[in-house]
Amino acid sequence: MRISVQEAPFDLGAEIAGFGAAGNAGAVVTFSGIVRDDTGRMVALELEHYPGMTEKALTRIAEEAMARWSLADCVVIHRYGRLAVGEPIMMVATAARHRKAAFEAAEFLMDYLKSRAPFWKREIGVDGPGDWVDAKDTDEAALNRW
Amino acid sequence: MRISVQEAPFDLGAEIAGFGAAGNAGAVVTFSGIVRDDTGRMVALELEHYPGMTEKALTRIAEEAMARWSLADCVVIHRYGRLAVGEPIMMVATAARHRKAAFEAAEFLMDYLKSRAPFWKREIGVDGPGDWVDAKDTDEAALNRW
Amino acid sequence: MVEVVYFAWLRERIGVPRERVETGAATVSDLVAELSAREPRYAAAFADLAAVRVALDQELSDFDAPLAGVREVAFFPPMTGG
Amino acid sequence: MVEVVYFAWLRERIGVPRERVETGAATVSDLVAELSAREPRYAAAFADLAAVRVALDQELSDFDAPLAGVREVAFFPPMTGG
Repeated sequence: MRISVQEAPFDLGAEIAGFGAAGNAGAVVTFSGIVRDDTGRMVALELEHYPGMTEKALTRIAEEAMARWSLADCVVIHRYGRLAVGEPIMMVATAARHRKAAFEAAEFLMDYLKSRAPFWKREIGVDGPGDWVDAKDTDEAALNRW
Repeated sequence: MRISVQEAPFDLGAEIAGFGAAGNAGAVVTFSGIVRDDTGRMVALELEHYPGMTEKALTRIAEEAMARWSLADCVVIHRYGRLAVGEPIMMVATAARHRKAAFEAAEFLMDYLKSRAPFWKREIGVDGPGDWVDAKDTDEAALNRW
Repeated sequence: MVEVVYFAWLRERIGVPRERVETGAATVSDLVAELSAREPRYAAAFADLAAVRVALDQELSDFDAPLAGVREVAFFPPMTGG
Repeated sequence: MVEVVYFAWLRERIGVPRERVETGAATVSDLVAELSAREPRYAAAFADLAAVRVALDQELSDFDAPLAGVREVAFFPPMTGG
């Protein structure tokens, strides 16, 4: 299991090279989130987080996924700072014996990350800092299925 | 959209570098399947396929996923030949605006690949070629949800 | 004349990966019956048709399908991709 | 004495990322009331508590929670990770 909260980019391919091999995993799922511009006027996102609490929250969520789906391995990497449109923000990876567990665990990690990890995003537009991104009701609702 | 049926290994990280950027995707999901040894006596899988039909079947499945989940992009790579325990067999990747579509499309691709792409696997054990892997009823049943 | 191809354990039981077959069979079932009557290795391969799938010109099909105009018939076990 | 930290628009409205607060507040709600009474910038930041979350010593908590023994109180908007 590996948790990282970092400003630097990550290399998804390198993160999952040989991933889960020790646990005889047959299935690896990854999710990566990318800065998207829906308005055509955004140049970046500024991500703020709560050092200390972030690592604790991510560790707890990852440990729950490891136990609940008997994962062979699990990675959660989340960036902060200024991230340009098109840049990867974060990734999760799960390794399990079968595909169903790997998919479910990755979706669980994402749903919890969205609403329970202390990150906040602000849009940086062509004219400078803009609005803080509001939490979505649908993200909170997504937790109910677990 | 990219479909490949190949004997050579693939590089998952390279396959999804910049993936979906043109379509303003915010979510990328990948699945990779790895040769697993559940018996402790298997050294490899031998994968046979139906050249021509395989490419057609994968293309059709990928096109359906692209349309149904409005994907920004989609990759399906499946290997054949002799693959040692621990080696990646295949990968799919999906890029969509939101995570739900990217996850669903990847699961759809996997469910169809399992039962509708003309591949057959034989276990190669420490003592030589063993049994052909039977199709699972659960894989056929998994198609019903789509 | 039709090209018949076999995969996995069907190929092994029949002993060849592909062959050209002179046939007037109207349907896939008729072709299977013709081949099974020809030699024991075919009868053995086609003994349990619930475990056999068929594709006509590389499209999944079924045993009732007509063979008129078909160039390639493939027989194989249920697929196990992924 | 308790360390109070603010994030995102709460930090901006209050104007500091963290501060040490001398308080005898029994609960988070009491602390919010104390701060809001102190200066308009606090009252503005805490005007809509439905949009504010609280963590005590880096664990998510709620406004009824007691402050006894707590070293760090954090106020922030609903989280938007991922």
